[in-house]
Amino acid sequence: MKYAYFPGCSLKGTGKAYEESLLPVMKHLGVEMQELDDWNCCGATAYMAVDEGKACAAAARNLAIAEKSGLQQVLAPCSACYLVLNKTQHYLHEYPGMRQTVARALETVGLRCEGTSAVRHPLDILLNDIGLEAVKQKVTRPLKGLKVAPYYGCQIVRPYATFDDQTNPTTMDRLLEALGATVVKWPLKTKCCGGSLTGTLPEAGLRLSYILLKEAIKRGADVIATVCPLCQFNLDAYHPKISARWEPVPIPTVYFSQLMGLAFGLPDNQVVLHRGMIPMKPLAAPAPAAAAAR
Amino acid sequence: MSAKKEELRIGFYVCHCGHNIASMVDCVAVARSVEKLPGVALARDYKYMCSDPGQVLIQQDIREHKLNRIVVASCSPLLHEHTFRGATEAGGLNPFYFHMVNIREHDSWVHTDRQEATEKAKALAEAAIRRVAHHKALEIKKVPIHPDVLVVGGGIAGIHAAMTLANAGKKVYLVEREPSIGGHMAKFDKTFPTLDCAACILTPKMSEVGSHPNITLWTYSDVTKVDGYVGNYTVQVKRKARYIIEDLCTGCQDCIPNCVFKEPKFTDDFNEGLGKRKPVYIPFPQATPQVVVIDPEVCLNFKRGKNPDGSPIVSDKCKKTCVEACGEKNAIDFTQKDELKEIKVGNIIVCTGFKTFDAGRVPAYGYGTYKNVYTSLEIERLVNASGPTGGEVILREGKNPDGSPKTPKSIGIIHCVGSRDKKTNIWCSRVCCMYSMKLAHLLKEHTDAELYNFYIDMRTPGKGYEEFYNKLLEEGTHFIRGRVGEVTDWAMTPEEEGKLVIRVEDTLAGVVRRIPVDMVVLATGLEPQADAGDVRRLFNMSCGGDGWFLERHPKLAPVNTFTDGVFLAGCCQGPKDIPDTVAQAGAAAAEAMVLIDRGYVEQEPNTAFILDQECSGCKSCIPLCPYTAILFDEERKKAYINEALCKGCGTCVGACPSSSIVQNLFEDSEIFSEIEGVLSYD
Amino acid sequence: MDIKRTIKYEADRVSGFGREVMAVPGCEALEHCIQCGTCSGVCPLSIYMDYTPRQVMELVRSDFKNEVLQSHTIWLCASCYACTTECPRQIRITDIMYELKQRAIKEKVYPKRFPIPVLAEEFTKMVHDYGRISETWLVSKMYLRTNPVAALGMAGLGMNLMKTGRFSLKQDKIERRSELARIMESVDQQNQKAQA
Amino acid sequence: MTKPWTPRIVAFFCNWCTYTAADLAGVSRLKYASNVRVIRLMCSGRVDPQFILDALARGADGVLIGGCHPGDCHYVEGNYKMLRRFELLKRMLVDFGIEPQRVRLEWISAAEGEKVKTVINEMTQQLQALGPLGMPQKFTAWDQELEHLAQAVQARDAAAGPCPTHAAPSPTPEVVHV
Repeated sequence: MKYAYFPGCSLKGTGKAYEESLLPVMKHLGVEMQELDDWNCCGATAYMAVDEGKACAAAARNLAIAEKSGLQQVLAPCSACYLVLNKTQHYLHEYPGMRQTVARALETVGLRCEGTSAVRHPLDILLNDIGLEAVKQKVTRPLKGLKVAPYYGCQIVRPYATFDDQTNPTTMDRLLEALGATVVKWPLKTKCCGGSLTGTLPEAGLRLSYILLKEAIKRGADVIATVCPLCQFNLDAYHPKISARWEPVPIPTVYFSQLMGLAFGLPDNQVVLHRGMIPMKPLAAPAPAAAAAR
Repeated sequence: MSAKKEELRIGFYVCHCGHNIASMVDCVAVARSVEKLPGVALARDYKYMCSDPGQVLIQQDIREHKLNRIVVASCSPLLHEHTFRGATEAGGLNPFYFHMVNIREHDSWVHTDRQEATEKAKALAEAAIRRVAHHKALEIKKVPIHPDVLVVGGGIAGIHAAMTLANAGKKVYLVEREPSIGGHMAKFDKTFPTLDCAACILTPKMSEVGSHPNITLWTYSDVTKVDGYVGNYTVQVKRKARYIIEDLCTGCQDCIPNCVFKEPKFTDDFNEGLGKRKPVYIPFPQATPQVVVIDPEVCLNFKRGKNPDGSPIVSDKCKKTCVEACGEKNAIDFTQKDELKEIKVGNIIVCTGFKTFDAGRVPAYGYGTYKNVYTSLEIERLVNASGPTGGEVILREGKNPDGSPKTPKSIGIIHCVGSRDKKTNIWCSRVCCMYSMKLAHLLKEHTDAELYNFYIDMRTPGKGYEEFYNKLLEEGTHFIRGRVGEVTDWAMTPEEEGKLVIRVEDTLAGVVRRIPVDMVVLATGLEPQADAGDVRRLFNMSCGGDGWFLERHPKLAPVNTFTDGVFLAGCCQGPKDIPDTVAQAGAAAAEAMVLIDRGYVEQEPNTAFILDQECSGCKSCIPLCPYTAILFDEERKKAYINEALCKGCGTCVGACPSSSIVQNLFEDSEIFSEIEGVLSYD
Repeated sequence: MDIKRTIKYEADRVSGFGREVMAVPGCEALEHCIQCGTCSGVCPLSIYMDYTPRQVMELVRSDFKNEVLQSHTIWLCASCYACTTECPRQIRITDIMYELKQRAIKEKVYPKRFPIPVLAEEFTKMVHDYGRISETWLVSKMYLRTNPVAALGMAGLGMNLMKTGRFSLKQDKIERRSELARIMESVDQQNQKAQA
Repeated sequence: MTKPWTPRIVAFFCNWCTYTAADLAGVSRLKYASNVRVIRLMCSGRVDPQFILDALARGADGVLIGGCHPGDCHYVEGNYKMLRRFELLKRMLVDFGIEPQRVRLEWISAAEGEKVKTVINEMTQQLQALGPLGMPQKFTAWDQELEHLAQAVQARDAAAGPCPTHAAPSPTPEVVHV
């Protein structure tokens, strides 16, 4: 299995723990990921607010590069990138005017975007291409006793994802269970973390992150697992501000890929738990048999 | 034929239909243009051709101007062809010397350019003029009507239709899928807006049906096959094995307490899963017929798999205490098999009803996730004195400190669940506003709880309905205009702890609110039965895009279908309340009686026949006929058509390689001249 | 007591504004709005808005352009798409919000020193100049343009990021920057042509 | 009057589904192109391929056939019979040099007034793009060509003088119709 890999800006910046943990996990599962040649920023949500034509063209450049590379499946781990690339595909299919504008713009640099590539999320690939059975086979240190609140955030399931339910997604739940973790049921799975409002309008934005952290603790979670660099940033890096404004809500937020690395028994520098501000409670010692297997 | 010698004298009439046609088509210009065509003796335009004077005009012209063909350009032939054929006949001509041009539905109503619409009308008129020249005198066939009627579905619609017919002396077969008739109405506690008890008004009618000499009641039965046509339907009914001999069961129900299962432990569908029943059960106390049923899926006597024919294998594991209790009545028969019955009827009334929307399809409202979220039908059973709790409203989850079940102190009723939503059902289900208010009233009466109704628009169009709304306002029920965003169980404030929280925009106040409640009721909408598609095919009806059965005309033929002799009543045609359902059932019964009392139906003489000398005997046509109306004379090596079986589709005519089959009313020459006519414009 | 007249005259409407917005790709379904309020009911930020999302929809449809473009609502939308998913008329409310943001930026009618549009602008500029985003730089620029004092309050956050190795002042860029620039230019030209 | 050219469509609609749907389109006041002329038949199964050829030969630019959805035919399966004929006919039309888009078979149920409108508008647009078929004009042109040809041959024969036995073998035709 080989995928074109679109990391996006966050995975090279504040969200580097996502990339640092996802790449080894995928490699461990025998998945090849080839970083897209000279990719550019997808445009995220901010660009849409300025000019949707340019936003689509910028995103389409990436899709065009992917098509040129011959890899039809584009793996976009960041939720915003996943949404924007998907949205671009939809716009190009649904609106002939937009398709024309973008095609002409790409033509000036000799690129073509036919809209044939599929934009995929790692969760989609893990469950539907690789399969939970293959994942389970790689688990050497089951996350026994670890209570995880799966947090999907908004943009991977809404509004374009087809691989999971938009209101009550379960792909990460099933993945975490395969890793041996206990999944905490909570109704905030897909609630907004505040997005970029945590920086621009902290009173409104941070409150949403605060509610998530508070409710996860209340439901007995040890850790929150996320799929989005912005969610992780908001729930992790803003802890001091949230404690100062409301109350301390000390619960770590990690990427699901970090928990996978942990369960696969990958070395610490591939699990990169040290990137989080709130330390994760150490796991129970591995069962002797499992330890021997390692 | 002598008609060939006769000079063609066509009378042409173009109808203004008030402004309906005249505003988009220049009727005078059309008449003037047609006037010049060969064979046309006169061309007139007139305000309303279908009116009495319009018809009289045709009759007079036939006599005074010796017309021998009539063409009317007006509305759709499906609406008024019959009218004008009548006028033609009254004028002394064979009615099939008439042809109709549709310049309203197919022209003036769908186009926006007057000139183009006028040109189109001229071309269509010319086609008809050319066509009618080829028309022949035909005779209408009269086919006798079988006087018996089949009513499918035993809800209030089917009950009322069957009773109406039976009281008029007609023989009725009432077929119901469930073990008892009564339908959804039997589950209701009270009915809006009068709040009379549903059981009190329904059960007398049910038992009347059960005992009426003119009604053959077959419950626990499915219609499996329908053949024939208006007046002469042959229907196959499968009577599912209920393992009880209906004639022998007295309804004493002694078997039920004596079942080897001491406690009821199987899901009770009649109580919407809120109660339990045994393998041998009667759906509800007033069930009609008063005959028990044995559920082979759970009865110990059948726990041995299936026979090759699909029937369950009877085992000897069970002590059969039920049989003992039944004693010498001997009504229990474990070897009973499904039985196929064949009946002949002349008319069919379809009253197959609706199903309620599956609330789990709106995950944001938490049905299935939070136990204290209920559907409206569950609440109907919960407030019902003969329901699973004896009419006590208690929560599924949560106990009082003393361990007793909790009653809700605050209740939110969410309207329009599954309705008015493009993701689920786009239609308004019509009854939910009213039944939600009814439930609000009943819940208030039972619990004295704080009640909130969340609605998008309040729809109370009915006699006494708005007054009922007023009554609820007086009772202090809160009405919040806003579609609920979500129901969750996470608390932001101390008073929200342990409650279900409804988040909604109070659109009239213009604020977003969070309202904690103990119980949420989802006013689920109505949707077509899951097997409506199969039923539709069975009876050769049409469905609208939304899945409801389609009436022949939304205003003028609301209980007719496109198939003669098949009528509709009740919610299978679309959501409606009980008064409307009953009115429709009466109307359908009356429509059936029209046919029965007339005694015959007239059949379009559009059957096909074979020109003997032309037939090459290739047999291409024979397998094409779905009615096996085409036979082959082996001796003469010629095909021939049994006119009685021919339905007039013309498929064989279109396929005959030697053009030796002719369809009356749709002869090749008629259609070719029509093609020529419609292409006669520039 | 301060009192304020809230009446709207027909002259307050910018005739054709609603139609114009509804003609934009993604915004067509607005004409089917039944004002049920589901959008506001699910919106996590509706509680801070001057107009609820539902009211914005109606204001757009009724041509109240100035009210809409000057509202806080459009800037408070965090693009979580909850409204779009739940709307019973499948109106893409989030996309309509984007469209309104674009118009407000073009007409420069947002509040002064309001960080959100500034962030959007800086973001766009950075993509234009470098092809990629360096979050730390981006945020710093935004604070400098809107509220330099608050930037000081963010120092702690920066320290924490540095501690966990997530703070970088390196500006990431793509190789073929001219290629991206040409694409953008072409879109601009096409847009200008379309407007002309 | 120089009206811009618009395509002419002859439509054969079955009485039970598509004709009723067209009535519904009318009752719903949907608007569609005015260049379609509907001929009512009891069933799409009645459509003889000759009707289609005749319509094209007499100047139609396109032919539309409307029947009930598969499984919904009022006469059980007349629509299937039509479908089979239609597929064969389309192949033949291609051989004649007639674009297959000029004939169209659509399943339109009695409830689908909207579909009547979209199909007619769509087809009008497609035919507009294809341009006129102009069979009657072609027939005239072909007749003229043949006449010219015959005259030329006669003239040559006359010039060559009387033939002792047979006429000279016919020359290679100058015009080949595709």
